[in-house]
Formats: sequence, structure tokens, C-alpha cells
Amino acid sequence: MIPLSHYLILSAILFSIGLYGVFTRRSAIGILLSLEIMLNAVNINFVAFAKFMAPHSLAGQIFVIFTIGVAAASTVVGLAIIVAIYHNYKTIFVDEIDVMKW
Amino acid sequence: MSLNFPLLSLAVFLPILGILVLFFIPKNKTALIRVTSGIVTFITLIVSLIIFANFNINDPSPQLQERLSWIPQVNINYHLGVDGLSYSMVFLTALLCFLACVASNSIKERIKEYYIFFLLLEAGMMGTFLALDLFLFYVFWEITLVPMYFLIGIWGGPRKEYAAIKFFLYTLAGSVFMLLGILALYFTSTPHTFNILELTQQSKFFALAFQNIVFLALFFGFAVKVPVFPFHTWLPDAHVEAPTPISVLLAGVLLKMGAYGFFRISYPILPQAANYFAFAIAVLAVINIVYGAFVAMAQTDFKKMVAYSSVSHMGFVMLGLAALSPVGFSGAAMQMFNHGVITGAMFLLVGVLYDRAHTREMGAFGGLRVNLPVFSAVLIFFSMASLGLPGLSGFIGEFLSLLGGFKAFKVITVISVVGIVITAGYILIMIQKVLLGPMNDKWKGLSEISFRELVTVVPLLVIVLVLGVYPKLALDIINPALNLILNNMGAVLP
Amino acid sequence: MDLLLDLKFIQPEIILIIASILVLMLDFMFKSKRLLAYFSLFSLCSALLVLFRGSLSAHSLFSGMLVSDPLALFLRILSVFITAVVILISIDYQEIGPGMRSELYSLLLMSASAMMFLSGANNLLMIYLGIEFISLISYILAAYWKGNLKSSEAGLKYFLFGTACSITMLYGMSIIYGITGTLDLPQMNQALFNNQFSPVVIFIAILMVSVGLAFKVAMVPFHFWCPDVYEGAPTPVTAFFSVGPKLLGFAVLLRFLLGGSALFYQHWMHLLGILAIATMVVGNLTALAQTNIKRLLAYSSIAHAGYALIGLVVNTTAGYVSLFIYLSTYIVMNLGAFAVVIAVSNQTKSDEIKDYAGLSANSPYLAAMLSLFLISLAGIPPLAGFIGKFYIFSSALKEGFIYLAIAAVLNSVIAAYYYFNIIRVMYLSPASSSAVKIKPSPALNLALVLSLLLVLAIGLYPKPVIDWVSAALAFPSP
Amino acid sequence: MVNYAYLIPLFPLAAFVVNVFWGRRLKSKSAPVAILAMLGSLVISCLILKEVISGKTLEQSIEWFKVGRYSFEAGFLVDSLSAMMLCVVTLVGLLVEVYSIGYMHGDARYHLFFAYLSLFIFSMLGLVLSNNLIQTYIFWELVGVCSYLLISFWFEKKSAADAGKKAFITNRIGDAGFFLGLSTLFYYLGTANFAQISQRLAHHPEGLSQGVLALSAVLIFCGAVGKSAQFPLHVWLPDAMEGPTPVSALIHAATMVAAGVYLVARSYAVFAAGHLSLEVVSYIGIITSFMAGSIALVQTDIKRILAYSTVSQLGYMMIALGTGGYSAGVFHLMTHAFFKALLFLCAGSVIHACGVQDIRQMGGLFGKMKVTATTCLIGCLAISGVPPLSGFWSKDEILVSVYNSGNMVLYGLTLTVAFMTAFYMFRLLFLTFFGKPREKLHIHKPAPTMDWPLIILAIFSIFSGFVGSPLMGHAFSNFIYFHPEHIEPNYMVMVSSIIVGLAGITLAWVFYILSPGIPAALARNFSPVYNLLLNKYWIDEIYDRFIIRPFLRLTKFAFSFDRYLIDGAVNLTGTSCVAVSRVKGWIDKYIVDGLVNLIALMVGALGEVFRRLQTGLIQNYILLIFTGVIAIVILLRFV
Repeated sequence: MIPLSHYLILSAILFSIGLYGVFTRRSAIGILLSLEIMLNAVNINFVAFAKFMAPHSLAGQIFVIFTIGVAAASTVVGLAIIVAIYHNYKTIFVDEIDVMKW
Repeated sequence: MSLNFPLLSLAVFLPILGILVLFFIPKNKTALIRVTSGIVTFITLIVSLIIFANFNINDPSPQLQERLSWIPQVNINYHLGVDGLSYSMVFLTALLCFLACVASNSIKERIKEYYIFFLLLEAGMMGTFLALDLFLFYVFWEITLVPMYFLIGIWGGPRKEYAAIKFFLYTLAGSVFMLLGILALYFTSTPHTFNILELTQQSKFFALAFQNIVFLALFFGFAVKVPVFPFHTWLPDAHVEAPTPISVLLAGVLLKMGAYGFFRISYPILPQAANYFAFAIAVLAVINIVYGAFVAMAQTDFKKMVAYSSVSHMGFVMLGLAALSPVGFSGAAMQMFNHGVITGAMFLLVGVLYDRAHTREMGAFGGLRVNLPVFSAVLIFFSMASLGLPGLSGFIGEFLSLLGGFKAFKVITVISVVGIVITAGYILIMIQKVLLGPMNDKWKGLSEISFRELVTVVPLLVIVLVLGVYPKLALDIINPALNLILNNMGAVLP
Repeated sequence: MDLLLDLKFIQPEIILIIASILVLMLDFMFKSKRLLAYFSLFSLCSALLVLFRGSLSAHSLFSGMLVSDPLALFLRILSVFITAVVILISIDYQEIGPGMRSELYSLLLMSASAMMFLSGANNLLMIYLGIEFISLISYILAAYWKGNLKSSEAGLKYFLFGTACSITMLYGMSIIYGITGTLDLPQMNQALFNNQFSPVVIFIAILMVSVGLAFKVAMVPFHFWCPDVYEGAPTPVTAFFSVGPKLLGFAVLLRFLLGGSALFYQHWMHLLGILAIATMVVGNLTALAQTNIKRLLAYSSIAHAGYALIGLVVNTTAGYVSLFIYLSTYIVMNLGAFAVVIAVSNQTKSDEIKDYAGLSANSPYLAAMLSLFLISLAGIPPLAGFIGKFYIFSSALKEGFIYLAIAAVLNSVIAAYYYFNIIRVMYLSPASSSAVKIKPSPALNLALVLSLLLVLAIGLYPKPVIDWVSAALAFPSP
Repeated sequence: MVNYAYLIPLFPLAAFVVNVFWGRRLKSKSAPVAILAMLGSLVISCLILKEVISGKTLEQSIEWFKVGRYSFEAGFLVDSLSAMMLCVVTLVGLLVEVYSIGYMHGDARYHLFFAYLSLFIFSMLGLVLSNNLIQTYIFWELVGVCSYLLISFWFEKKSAADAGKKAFITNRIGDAGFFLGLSTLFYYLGTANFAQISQRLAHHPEGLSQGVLALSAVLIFCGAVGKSAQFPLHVWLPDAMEGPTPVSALIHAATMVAAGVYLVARSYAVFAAGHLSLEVVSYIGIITSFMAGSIALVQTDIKRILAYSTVSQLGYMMIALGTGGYSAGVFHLMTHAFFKALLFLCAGSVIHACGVQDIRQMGGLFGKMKVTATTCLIGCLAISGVPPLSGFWSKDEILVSVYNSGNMVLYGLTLTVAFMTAFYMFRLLFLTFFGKPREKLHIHKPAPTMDWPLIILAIFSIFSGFVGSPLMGHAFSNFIYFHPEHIEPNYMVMVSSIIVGLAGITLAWVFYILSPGIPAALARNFSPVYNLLLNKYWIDEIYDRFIIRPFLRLTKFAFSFDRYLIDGAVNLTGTSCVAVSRVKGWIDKYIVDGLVNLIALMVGALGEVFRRLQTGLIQNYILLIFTGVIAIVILLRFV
């Protein structure tokens, strides 16, 4: 059986990859995708913990289902905003979106 | 009037009532606005006299107390009371407010706003002197800040904005520490209370270290207001830039709030700390006296000179306070009152001159005594009072403060006597530059002081003379309260 | 537990959700978009009425997902109040076209219900859902101003930060779940107490959860989004952001720290204290240099979060009471200030402070009201802001956090400077030639007068508010 | 009658009030008002003197106010000393007021002049009558103010205004000392009452050392130094001659300046008890006396000569008091009051008549103003100590007292001063009234109201000395004394005094009548000395250079200190807050972004380095958040 630590390491790696993506992507959509990767890291965590630490309750799994649902909603909102940005700026590169600087 | 009538609240809230009335007067009916405000301040003055009629001179504790639960969760009460010390201040406030209101005729723009702020200021000052609850005291204390900011900022001189915000922030910075001090007192008392009288009773239970810290916190708040060196630099700016009636109130009443705070709060509640810091305060006092006089000497602007002279004169109050003796206390209290009257009058007179000549440079005048004999006589009179001429009230305060100070701190008092000499110097230089010497043809057309202006200074003149000759009048009212404070302190003093 | 009985407890939320959907539908029927606003207000009022009938005793609902306790009731009432005032001030906000109004009202109603759900959240899942609910609506609201560069930029920024922060929070939650095996806050508290894990791991987990909440209250160093979003969003929405999510952020932070990890709290209260000071200092110092009133209020709201945090740091019931008294007063006066900003920008189309010059001459009452709100924000008696500050300072001093108290009072002096700077411009600077007389619309006036009366009433007679807040916190959550 | 002593000062006070408020309407009638009041005071004073001579004294006081356990009293003390002073003050005051009718005729502020004079008389009488030091101090200051007002009466003249100011401030310096002295006494003795002070001192109170007593005595003496124009505070008196001449006669010769002497006499118990304090008095006295006398030798302004003479004579009185000659000093005070007032009024008549003050411009006026010249001669004889005029007797007593003190240097100097006095007074007399007119001056005769006071004062100058002479059995010193003293006439001293007096007169006659070339030759040959004297020892210049100007510079410095350092610090706090705010903005813009880029760069070291440079704003913020988290974690490890 695969031990818990493997799941957790996988999750941490995913989280880091996502974070790296958040930092390095120029495109807003790229950042969005990176965020989704991070979210999946969380999901893996939850499911793994649910399996290993609290096998009696379904709370972890349920949480993941909710997370997936919310992630979908939030992606929708995010994409909508990105569309609006594209309308206004004609770009989705976040480094070019800085009307309000100090 | 029956004793149950809330007279003190009336004195505080009459001006507020006046503000409400003013709200309903259209702003172009300036005459009506002026008259209304005048009437309100006058009635307040009358009320202050009625308070005196119901006041028992022989009772040293606060009288006519009114007490209502306000914020019961933290034991805050709306608690007013008047004793001899606060009565002297209340009367001073009512009187100067009325006179300043009369003198406000020189204000020509945004009249409605002016009087609204003016009356708010009066209410705040009244409340500060009457409050017996620290929270209430703080509230009134802060209330005075805001109207003063506007009064200086809108109707002031060329650097009004700078002066106004400086005054405001400076005083606020001081008073927030005061708030912390008040809170510390609250949490240390058992049961927790903001009541000044109860805290006074508990003073013996406060440890010295605690007292010292709280004393310092309160000191910041009060010292800025007094002002004690080195917290005085807001004063010249604020006094000079403020319009005449406001300078009068600033110098006449607001400065006294600081000294009153020492009397009412710091000293009775923190007697050991007061004793501990007595020497330091005396040192600051003497710096105030001498240094203030020095700087006043260097001034060429009449109003600025009077402003710095306030620094010097308030030093005597601090010296008397530091003396921790009946003589010193009486001196300080008298000096508070007298400085209010005399400096108030001085500012009024500077205003009279400024309204005519539109300059305050002393060097620009000269020989005014020829065609303004009455003005000159009055100015010389108040100048003499200001330099502490015996027979006029200014002397009594300085004399008693010095006498009290001398008992406690020899060397320091000796140095502060130097201040008296310098005071004579700058006052006489001022008289000479403005009134004496060859007449400056430029001012040939200057008109004599008008009746209305005379009305504003004559009551002060009478007070200065009467109290100078017969100070018992005031001392008999003030002293019982001071003795009570000292007696309460005496229980814990070495 | 009877589901129907539980539903009864969330009646107001249900009312608002239904109303939000109805608003969207009614948009097609009503020509005058005003009616939509009235409808929204009506629904809010009815929700409020239901709330007032609610019981004060504590109940656990939906298998412990939600809790109905006095604190929740208090927060729900405040949420409804905030939303109502925001709708009032947005009715005549002219930058939002008639075609977009129904969405605005609908979103606001939804966020009201989201806040209300969050008020009673007693489970990590519920906290997550509530925060996401509010966040998603907030992202939309921020980016809502169609065709406005700043608005969509604000939306994007808000969205990206928000999502990053909530994922961080989620990661923390997952670790906590792993450690404790539960999502329920009271059980979690117990489990954390009895666990054998390294405290470092627990700290990191709690910290990561706190990041998401700190983001909501705009605590330093999680405040960067705040000024941009405040400036970019439509002003009524800014007003909403400055109070609504912040209030709930604090509430959840309180529930999480108090109910979920109280036992670890003492280890890092000084850290929180330092963050509170940093929040005040950064907020105030940055606000000093602002020339745009919305941005200024944004930074000042960061600073106010710093003051409020003190109530959390001291970690006593008195501290929480002071926290919520502070937030209540802050909500009232800040909404009032934004109402004036809207009134002015309706006429002048500007949020620059310099365009407030001479306001006192043209519209004395508006200037006077803004002055009162600002003076109250500066914490000068006898206005509501002072009562809040007084409570915060006193709770800090009472528990011996002298350094916090001193930092707070010094900061309040700095704050006074920039608030009075606005007053200076209004009263002391001469009016520009193009200045016009500003007449706020009736709805705006209503909001203004309401806020003003509350500011005055709380300042002059704070007893009822204090009673109310104390009652709300009288029972710790079950 | 003594019970009514308090009425004496009230008359002039009433006159003051009337003249101030209704003076303008009264116009020339303001003089009679003042004079009438004065007359009332004089009458009562004389009646009181009579009763006091018959052995009655009285002290009455009421409580003025009470603070703590100290009661401050207001009262009057009528004893021989004050009764004598009352009469002198009222008499001279009356005569001067009468004289002023003519002298001030036509002045624009005629009524004010009389008002001020009345106020002065009131204060002076109050000073004389007061029974305690505090009250004395109060009236002490009041006379100072009156003096100020009267010196700068013609305030349009800058010199007059300056002189008034100088007088006031110089006096104030002395008064500060006086105040400290009285505070010390009050502190140690718990009372300011003269009688009680003497009483308590007699019982050698504990904790009051000789040193402290001496200190307080010297401090009180500071007040006297200021008021009586003793070295080093004598500089104001010559300048005070800018005032109208009657004022100089009354205030700056006869009464106010003698108040210092009176004060020392009044508080003599303190001086007597304090170690060495009397020595201080006598040394200051002799320095002043010698210095002023020598300066007077070469002055040419008629009033200034008299002024220096006054300073010198006051020094004389101080010497007397300092060497234990209590009654001698007081006696000289009285006689001096008469003849110096006389001399001043004469000078006033001369100035009034010819309009100049420089005696070199005068000459040969004898024929034109006989009354003035004759009375002036009497005054000069009196002051020079020619028997049997009053000055002789009083001076003689002083010399005896100095002689008896055994200090022969002091005695020699005192005699020298007597010699100089005779010389410069007759120099003045000869140059003014004798010889040939040196310049054409238009003389108008003085009015009779100006002559009569001269005559009366002349009579007093001649005869008032007898009361203290051995001829009348030293009646004066039996009347006014500190310790009952028995004075033996010392004929050696008497003869030496007559000799120096006559020598001085003769020398003056030689120099200024017989061979007028000598003085100029002397001045040439001893020009350093001459210049020293002519420039009054450069004391004014020294004060100006070393005290006044540095002081003014100090005030300027204090102001700059206030403005730039203290206020600067305050403003710096304010501006630095704003500056920090700006800097923070700048840092956020450039450094934080830079830092973020740097961090991103390091992150990017894992992969594509170049992409990092394009990191956008939003990511910066997120990165900062995570950096924050990491920072907090690190912090936590250490908390």
C-alpha cells in the first residue's frame, strides 16, 4: 500500500509547481491554470488524509467534492474577468495591466 | 432658583442650544446671528453668576453635583460639579466668551459658521472645567480641539492652515497619552471607576512606579496645553494666526485647561508622583519663565510677543504647582485666572491696533499715545499688570507662586526671578516702540478705541484692579478647594 | 435534528437568495430600475424583521455546519444593515448604467446572504464555502464596471490574489484535517490539544488558514490588493468591500482562532500584535500621501483593521467586545463617508481630494457631514469612532499590552492628520471656479442621515450598542 | 490723629482719580485739585508728627488675604521715622506741585502731570507708612512706575522714552533682589512685619544663620541700590533728568530715591543682625559717592550735575547707615530732601527762564533772577556743609559716625567727597549766575508760584539742620534712633568738615571766577582722567557692550533656538511622517518591486531565467504574500 507520505509529497510538489506557475506565467489564463493545479494539490491532501487519518467520516471526500464545484465556479468568474480585461486592455498579460500603480 | 435645577448642565448646554438656534437662522442675517450669539454667551455668563449665588464658599468639595449614568458597562457617569477652583475657571470662561463674542464683530466672513464653532468651543471649555468624571473630562477636552481647528484655520492669519493643524495635532498627540493614563487609572482602581473623587480617595493605594508612569502620560496631555517647554511651539503659531477673539480664548481659557488638569487630576490622584516629579516640573517651569521671556524679548511682532509672554507667565503657574504648598497652589490658581484676564485683554488690544493699522510690527508704530490717549492708557495699564506690577492682579499670582516656589526650590526660584526682570524689559520695549517716541506720521489718521472695543476691555480692567487690591475676593473662593486637594495629598506625601 | 427546523433558522438567508433571483427576473418587468432597489431594500427589511424575531440562544444547525448563536445573529443583522445602506447609496450612483442595476442589486443581496451564512459558520468546510461565496461575488462586483479599465483590473487582481489566498487557506485546512481528522471547529480544538504532532506543523497549518482570512481583513502583509481594488471598483462596491468582507473576516478569524485553536493562541499573540502594529503603521503612513479620496479611505481601512486586530490580540471577552464595537462604529462612519464621496462624485465626476476644495461653501451640510464622519474616523469624541477607539485602547491596556496601546494612539494622531487634511481642503481652501452646489438625492440623503444619526447616537449614548455587542459575545460558541 | 494716618495717602489717590477721569475737563483746575489734596495730607502729617513727638506711635493692620497658615496683612506703622518722612514728602510734594503750576503751564498733558504726581505721592506715602516688607515692596514698585511715567512724560522725545525705560528696568533688577531678600526673610521668619522681624531676630531664631541673614540683608539692599541709584545700578538716575524738572526735584532728588535709604533704615534690624551686611552698605555707599562726585566735577548739564550730586549724597547716607550712624543717615535724608529739592527747582527756574541746560551757555544770570540765584546760593551753601546751614549739621553727623567706625581710609574718602561736593556745586553756581553771560539768552522771569516754593525750601534748608545739631541737644537723634545713641560732638571732625567745604568753594572760585583758564588747562594736562570723568567711567558703555548687547543677542539666539531647533524638531516629526509615507511609496514602487523581481529571479534560477524579468505586478503581490507567510513562519520559530 502506498503510504500517506507519498500522497503528501505529491501534493506538495503539485502545490509548488502551481505556485511556481503563478509566479512565472505572464498570461492570466496561465496563472489561472496554475491556481487550479494548486487546488488539486489540496484535493489530493484531503482525500489522502480522509483515507488515512479519518477513515470513518466522509468529511474529507465531501470537502473535495465541494472544492471541485467551487473551483469550477471560480474558474468561470475568473475567465469572465479575463474576458473583460481583454476587452479593455487587448491583452491578458498581467504585467501590462497596471493602470493603478502607486 | 432651586438647588435641584441642573445649573451646571445649563452652563454647558446653553451654548449647544445656541448652536441649534443658529442652525435655523439664514446665514445672510448676520446681525441676527451676532445678536443671538451675544445673547447666548451673555446668558451663560449670567448662569455662571447664578451658580455662584448657589455656591457655598466654605464647602471645599465639589458642589451642585449632577450625576447620571452614561455608559454603565464601564462605570462612566455624566458627572458635573463645581468647587472654588473650577468656579474661577468657569467664570473666566463665561466672561471671556462673552467679551470675545462682542469682540467678534471684526469677523466679517462666514459668520454663521464662526459663531457655531465659537459656541461649541465655549461648551467644550465649560464642560472641561465642570467634569468630575475622567471620561467626560476627556470628551470635553477633545471637543474643544475641533472648533478651535476651524476657528484658527478659517478665520486666521496668513499661515492659518499650518497653525491650525499644528495646534490640532500637537494637542491631540498629547491628549491621546492622557487617554491612556486615564484608562490606566481606571483599570488600577478598585472598583474600576472614572470618578475623580473616588480616584482621589484611592490615591493612597497606587504604587509609586504606577503613579509615575500615569503621571507622565497625563503630563503629556496637560503639558502640551499649558504649554510647558519644550511642548510650547504650537502656541506662538496658533496665537498669532488666530483671529483676535480666538486668541483671547486660546490664551485666556484653553491654556488653563492644562494647568487645571494638573490641579484636578494629576495632583490629587497621583500625589506621590506629583511629589516625585516636583523638582522636574519646577525646572521646566523656570525654563518656561526665563526662556519664554527671552524669546518674547526677541519678537518684533506684537502678537507674537504677547504669545511668548504667555509661555513665560504660565511658567509661574507651573512653579506654583511644583511647590506643593498652599502658597504655591494659591499662586498658581491666581496666576491662572489673572493670566486669563490680562493676556485676554492684551490680545484684545493688539486686535484693536491690528484692525486699524493692519500690521503688528511693533517697529512700525510709535508715538501712538498722542492721538490714542485712551487706548494707550488701557494698554499701559494691562502691560503693567502683565509685568506683575503690584496693586494689579498679575502681581498676586506671580508673587505667591514665587514665594511658594522659594520655599521648595531656592535656586530655581532665584533664576525665575530673572524672568521678572526680562518681562519688564520686553513689555517696556513694546510700550516704547508702540506708544512712545516721536509720532509716526503714517498713523496720524488712526482712530481712537471705539466704545464697543472699550466695553470688551473695561470689565477685565476692573477685575485686574479689584483683584490686585483685594485678592481675598478670589482667594477665599479658590483656597478651600486647594486646601482640600493639598490635604488629600498630604496624607501620602512625606 | 429536523432539517425543516434548521431551515427555519436560515429563513432570512433564504429570503435574500430568493429575492436576489427575483431581482434578476423583475428586471425584465420594471422599467424603472429604482423599483428594483426598493424591492431589494424591502427584502432586506423583511430579512431583518425575521432576524429580530430570532432567538438568542445557541443552536447547532445542519449537523454542526452552522451555529446560530448571539454572535451570529449580531453579525447577520450587521450584514443586512451594511447591504441595505450600500444599496441606498448605489441607487443614484450614476456611473452604473440602468442595464447593470439588477445584477448589482442581485449580487449585493447574494453577498448579504453569503455573509450571513459565514456568520454562523462553525466548520472548516462551511468557512471555506462562505468565504468563496463572498469572494466570488466580490470579484464580480469589483470587475463589474463594464468598460472601465480600472474596474476590470481591480477585478483581476482581486480574483488572482483572492484565489491564491483561499487555496493557501485550503491547504492549511487540509493539514489541519489531516492532523485532527475533523472539520468541526470545537472538535478540532479538542483534537489539536490532544495531538502528538509537531507544533511547527500545526502553526504552519493555522497560519495558512489565517492567510486566507487575513486577506479578507486586509491585514499587513496581505493588504496589497486592497488599494487597487478599492480605487478600481465602483464606489458603492468599494464602500461595501471596506466594511462587509472585513467584518466577516474578523468574525471568522475570531471563531477560528478562539473556537478552533484557542490553545495555541498564546504562542503567537505577540506576533499578531506586531502584525496589528504593522497594519496600522503601513495603512496610516501610506494614507498620508494619497491624493485620491477612495485610495485614502482604502489605506485608512487597512489602518482601521490594525486597530481592530488589537481586540483579537488581547484574546479576552472584553477584547472581542471591543473588536466588534470598533467594527460596528467603523462600519457606520465609513459607510457615511463613502456616501458623501458618492454624492460628490455624482456631481463632480472626481474622487480627487483637491476637488473637494470649497465644498463647505457650496454644500455646507454635505461638508459638515463628511467632516463629522472623518472626525469620527479620527477617533475624536463625542462621536462613534471615539467609543470604538476607547474600547480598543482600554482592552489593550487592561491586558497589559502597553506597546499596542501606545502604537495605536500614535497612529490615531497620524490618522487625524490625513483626515483633517480633507477637512482642510473642504473648509480652508478656496473653492475652484468650476465648483457646483451638490444636492444629494433622497436615497443618498437617507443613507447619510442614517449614518450620521448612528454616529452621533453611538458617540453620545453608546450604552445600547455596548449592551448589544456584549450580549452577542456573552456565550462562547458551542 | 495717628489713627487717621491711613487718610494721608488717600487724599492724593483721590486727586489722582479725579485728574485721570475728569482732568481733561478740569484743564487748569487740575492743579488746585492736586494741591488741595496735598495740603490735606500735609496738615494731617504735621498733626501726626506732633503727636509722635509727644511719644505716641501706632501700628494698625488688617488681614489682606490669607493663604495656608500665612496671613498677609495690610497696615500702617506710624513711628518717628515714618512721621518724619511723611512730613518731608508731603511738604516737598506740596511745594513742587505749587511750583509746577508755573513750570508746566501750557503743557498739553497738564492734568496728567498732576495726576501722575498725585499717584506718585500716594505711592510714596504708602511706602513710608507700610508696616511690612511686602506692602513696602508693593508701593516700592508703584513709585517705580510713577517715576517711569513721569520720566517719560514728554514721551515724544525718544531720549525721554528711553530714559524712562532704562529707569524702570534698572530698578527692576534691584527689585528682583529685594524680592528674593524679602522671600528669604519671610521664609525663615514667617512674617514680613517690621516689628515682628525685629522681635524674632532678637530671639535668634533657629535655623537662621548669620550667613542667611546677611544674604537677605544684602538682597534687600539690592532694592535700595536700584532705587537710590547706588553703584552699580546708578546709571538710570542721570538719564532720568529727561523728565520735567519738578519731577526731578520731587522724585529723583527728595523722595523716591531716598526710599532706598528709608528701606535700609526700616529694615535696619536685619542689617544689624546680618554679618558684614552693613559693611557692604558702607562700601557701596562710598564707591557710589566718590564716583558720582567725581563725575559731577566735569559735567556741564545743570541737571546732570545735580543728578550726580544726588547720587553722591545718597551714597553718603548709605555710608552713614553702613557705619552705624542710623540717625545721621536719616537726618541727612531729611536735610538733603530740602536743599536738593531747592537746587533742582532753582535749576528748573533757570531752564525755564533761558531754555538751555548747559551751564557753559549760561552766566551772569544773578541780576536777572535774584530770587532764584539767592535761594540757589543758600542751597549750595547747605549742600557744601557750610555752618550753620542744615547740610553742615547732617554731614557732620555722618562724618562723626564714619570717624567713630575707625576706618580712616573711609573717613578720608568721605572728606574728599565733601570737598568735591563743595567744588562742583559752586562751579555750577558760579558758571550759572556769576561772571559774564556767555551766550545771548532770552530770559523770561519765573512766575511767583515758582519763586515762593524756592523761598520756603530755602528757609528749610537753612534751619532744618538745627533740630539735629548739638545746639538743640541732638533732638533729631533722640527722636529717631535705632539703638539709643549718645552723640558727642567731635570738634576735630567738625573743623575738618568746615575746612574741606570752604576749600572746595574757594577752589571753585579760583577756577571759575578768578582765572577761568585753569580748568581747560587741567583738562588738557590730565586728559585721561578728564575723559574718564566726562564719560562717567564708561559705565554705560560697558553695560551696553558687555551686558545689554550680549543679552539681546542671547534673546535672538533663544528665538532661533525655539524656531529652528525645538519647533524644527516638531515639524521634522510631522514632515518625516509624510516623508516616510512618500518614501514608502517610492520603495514600494522601485525597491519592493525590485526585491520581488530578485526573488522571482532566484525562483527562476530553476528554469527560464529570462522570463523572470517580465514578472507582472499581480504576481509580485502574490509573491509578497508568500514571502510574508515564510517570514512569519521564520519569525514564529523565534517567538
